[in-house]
Amino acid sequence: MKKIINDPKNVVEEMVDGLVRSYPQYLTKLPDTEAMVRSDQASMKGKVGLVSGGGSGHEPAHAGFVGQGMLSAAVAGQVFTSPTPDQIYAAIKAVDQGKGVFLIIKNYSGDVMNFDMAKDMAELDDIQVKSIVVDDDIAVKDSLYTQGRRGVAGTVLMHKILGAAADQGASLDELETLANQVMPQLKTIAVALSAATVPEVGKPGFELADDEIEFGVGIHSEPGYRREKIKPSKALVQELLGKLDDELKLQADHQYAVLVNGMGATPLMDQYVFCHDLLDELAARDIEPAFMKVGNYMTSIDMAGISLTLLDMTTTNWLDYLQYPVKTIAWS
Amino acid sequence: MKKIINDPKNVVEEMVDGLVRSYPQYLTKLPDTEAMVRSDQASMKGKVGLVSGGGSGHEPAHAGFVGQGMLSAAVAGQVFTSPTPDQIYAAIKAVDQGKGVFLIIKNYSGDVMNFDMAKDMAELDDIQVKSIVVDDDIAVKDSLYTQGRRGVAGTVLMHKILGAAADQGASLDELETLANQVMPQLKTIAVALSAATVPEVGKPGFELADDEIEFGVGIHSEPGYRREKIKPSKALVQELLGKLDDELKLQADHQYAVLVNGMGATPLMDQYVFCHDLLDELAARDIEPAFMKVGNYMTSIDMAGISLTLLDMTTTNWLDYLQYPVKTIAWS
Amino acid sequence: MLTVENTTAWLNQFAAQIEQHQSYLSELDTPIGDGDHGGNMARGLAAVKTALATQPADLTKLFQATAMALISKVGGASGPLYGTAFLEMAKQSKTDTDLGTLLAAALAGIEKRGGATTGDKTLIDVWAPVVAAVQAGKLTQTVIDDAVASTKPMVAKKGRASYLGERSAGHLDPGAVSSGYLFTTLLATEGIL
Amino acid sequence: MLTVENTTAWLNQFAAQIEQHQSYLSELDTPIGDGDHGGNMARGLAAVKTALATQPADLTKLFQATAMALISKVGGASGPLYGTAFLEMAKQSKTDTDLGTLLAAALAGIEKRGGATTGDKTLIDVWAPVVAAVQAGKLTQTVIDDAVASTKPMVAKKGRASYLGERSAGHLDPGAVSSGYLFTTLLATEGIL
Ligand SMILES: Nc1ncnc2c1ncn2[C@@H]1O[C@H](COP(=O)(O)OP(=O)(O)O)[C@@H](O)[C@H]1O
Ligand SMILES: Nc1ncnc2c1ncn2[C@@H]1O[C@H](COP(=O)(O)OP(=O)(O)O)[C@@H](O)[C@H]1O
Ligand SMILES: [Mg+2]
Ligand SMILES: [Mg+2]
Ligand SMILES: [Mg+2]
Ligand SMILES: [Mg+2]
Repeated sequence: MKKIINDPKNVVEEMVDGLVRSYPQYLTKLPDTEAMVRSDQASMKGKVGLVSGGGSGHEPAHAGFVGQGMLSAAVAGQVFTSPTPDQIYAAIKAVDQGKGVFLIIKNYSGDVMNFDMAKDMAELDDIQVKSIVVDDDIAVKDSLYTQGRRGVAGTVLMHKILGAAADQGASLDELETLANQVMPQLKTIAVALSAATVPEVGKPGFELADDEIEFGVGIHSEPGYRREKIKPSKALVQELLGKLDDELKLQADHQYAVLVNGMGATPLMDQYVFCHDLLDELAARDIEPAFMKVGNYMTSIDMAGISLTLLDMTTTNWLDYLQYPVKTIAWS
Repeated sequence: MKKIINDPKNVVEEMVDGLVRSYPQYLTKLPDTEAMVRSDQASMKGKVGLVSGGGSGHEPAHAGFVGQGMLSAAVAGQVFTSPTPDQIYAAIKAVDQGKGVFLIIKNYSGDVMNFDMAKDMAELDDIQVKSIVVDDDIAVKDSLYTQGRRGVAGTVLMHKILGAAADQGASLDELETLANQVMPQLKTIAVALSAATVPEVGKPGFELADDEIEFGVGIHSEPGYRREKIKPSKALVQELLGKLDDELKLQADHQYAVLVNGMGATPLMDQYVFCHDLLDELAARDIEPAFMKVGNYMTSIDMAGISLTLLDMTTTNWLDYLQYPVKTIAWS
Repeated sequence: MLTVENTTAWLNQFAAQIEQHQSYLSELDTPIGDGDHGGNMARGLAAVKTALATQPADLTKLFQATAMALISKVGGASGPLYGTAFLEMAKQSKTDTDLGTLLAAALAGIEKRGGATTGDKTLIDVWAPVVAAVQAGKLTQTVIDDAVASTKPMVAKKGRASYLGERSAGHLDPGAVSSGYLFTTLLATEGIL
Repeated sequence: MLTVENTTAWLNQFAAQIEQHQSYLSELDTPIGDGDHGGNMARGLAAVKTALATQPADLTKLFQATAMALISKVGGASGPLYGTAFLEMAKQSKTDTDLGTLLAAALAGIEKRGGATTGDKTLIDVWAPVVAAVQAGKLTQTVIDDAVASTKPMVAKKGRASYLGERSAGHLDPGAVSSGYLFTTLLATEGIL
């Protein structure tokens, strides 16, 4: 394991410190926590607060999306480990303007439980708290008999849409309604060429041969659903888009937002080649994205791979939300 | 070599196609070239045109910096290969508003010669062309008896400063003066943990053992100046900042802009830890950056590593230029 | 019978086991997880040790201090689950300090918090048989070991391991193993059982 | 003596050599460069072959077509240098088609364009002795081979290899090797020398 770090035990503390001191105009760290709150206090006045977070290792998510038009605060847990309720609660308190606080929670056992306990703590303080559990990943079957689907890169589009609505003065209930309308239209699937290495673990989460890819990975470097031989970009696009098509039933007269997300170590060069094939494949279905973003938004440390997110925006005004101006480090 | 691409021979063509079709609001490709021009024609009216470019493999540089407040056009050559004069000339013609065109050229034998030949072609058309050759890398000794220093991540700050000045109506001569004032104050040094793999080559430019780093690398995966054992982030910062200090003579009462740049495969996690140590090390010298940016700006495909750029802005208004609003894909 | 002294001894022993087997727990959490269970638990139990270094006034305060340390330091899925377990024991201990009753309350809290049940390949697959054995006065090391081992062939239906589907079979559940240490040290602590 | 026919044959042979040794050239460009010289030259010479498939009217047009193909397709450092070489030969050929004179004009163009000189470990270290030998009527394969080999121990002072400093010694210069193919095929083409 070769990384530019110091003691692996201190990675999160040093990382958050480096981040907030590099971008003090965006982020303010709450003392004795790894929670980061929007520095622009004025922009939060009278609005519903938006709090998200999760284990570290997904940078720029989530702190890179804190700022006017997007999140009010992000809480960073240990690497790949959900943050604890006391820290989430501190963030909730810090951004509460009396209009309530909305939590964007990625669907993992730990995230759901820790955010839930924080909600309990906040409600004891008479802070109204509502939430959405994001489960956009389609690689895993959703079932009453499973943990449910994972929350992955689509979470960033949820941040963006709710952030715009909140900045425009949406109430806590309106945000909940909006979130629940968005969720079923938001689908993601990913492929990895190599696993991530967690600093304290010191080796990759799984090993792939030089000619293997892992299909259906999440963002915590647990193995995916299926291992295959490496294919050219065009073939990967056909497979991933095919799976999304099965879920969303892509139609020519529908309006889609697309997020092509790098998992951390995949260069933009590859991401743009993937886009070339993706846009051709969508064009073959008579589809041209109404909105598109390409880059590293929700990574898995140094995993090589790509995730593809589609959001069906048809008959909604979500495009306006996606295009609404923001002031954050990582979304422009 | 595991990449998300198709035939390596077609990487640049597919990459540029994917990029311009993902972001048509920013970029328009010139037919029969891999030159990308600002789509927002109105914002270029009556201004000096700014053209840059180079070999592909440094994404988001340079096309990610095309837009109002920054470049007018970027020309993409083959991977790690300077673009040819006919393509650069096409870009110059496309953005010329009658006020002249300024070229930002990275100091490599090929880049200088190709941009020079394009300048000759443009001047035959009575287009006024001036240029700056960026040579911010300090890893190599500058000498009459060498190729001179390389142009690396500092080029992005040159794009930003000249872009702001050009958007504010600076003349061709004023831009040349400004560029020549900036150049001596702009210094960069890099370290790599692994080399890049060029698609058509199929293997890394050099091999490092699990415990080795390469000091003084550029952005084309040629070997650096010295190989060493891996050190913790803090020690890397001390060495890199020490070298920059030798060059720039860092002083407490001076004003600095800092760019911490990921070389492609290094996660933001590591970059932020590096920032933590860098800010501590600067604080020990009584220095707090006036401006700071962290992320992947001038990469070397999938190289793991970091470059550190300092710009001494003391007694200038360059901070205003760095903070001037832009509309580009990769700088916000 | 639980006392502040022997419960403190138990939890310190548990912390020592977690510390000793930290890498192993993270190894288990690698083929079917994200590799952090050992680190999570070690961080949390270190905080528990610190909290218990100042002798709590009574069992309720002991369980509460333990719960708070775990909740605020472990994180992930195991933090809320172990934390809730001790929180429930704290609540229950106000009226009843019988070990079986406390552990049953803890198990109910775990099931409610995480929504899992026996057979889902989680730490519940150790808690359930162990708690039943404690209530029947029949806890032995074999009960604990068998419970931990029973998770190996299971296909996970809750937690991160469930994303692997069939591929989760053939691996011990890390939370089950750490719970095995909890109960092994319980059994070995003089005066409790 | 150069004619359209034998010059076309020469350059097609050069293209064949470049195509055949493309990987080798890029291999040479790896320890002291960025690994693209073979690809750059192959792309350019393929364009030259296409351009010359339609027989040019005269030597000037032949050299011009060759120059334009190289300039617009090779890129990097070698593109402008080889391109300028043929551009200068095109210009010179309007008044003089003597091979030595043409090659001397090409060499002068290379030196002016790139600012390098002999001993800098570039393709100039092959062009200079070869051009002198042609002008003296004494070009042999040994002259070419020795010139290419002479670049091996040199420390590079121009081009990408110069960034490596002392580490550039002990490696053949890739541009020198591709120029070796240019002159080897020149020598072997019937009727030129
Ligand atoms: N919903 C749940 N109910 C009960 N136990 C669970 C649940 N989810 C996870 N676990 C337990 O937590 C353990 C994983 O803990 P840990 O690795 O610390 O957290 P994470 O899965 O968030 O990385 C699993 O081995 C399992 O025993
Ligand atoms: N300034 C120069 N003058 C003469 N020859 C040069 C100069 N710079 C580079 N070269 C030649 O170009 C060759 C490298 O070509 P190539 O790899 O295609 O371009 P690049 O160096 O831009 O990647 C070197 O081996 C050397 O022979
Ligand atoms: Mg975890
Ligand atoms: Mg090159
Ligand atoms: Mg885990
Ligand atoms: Mg080269």
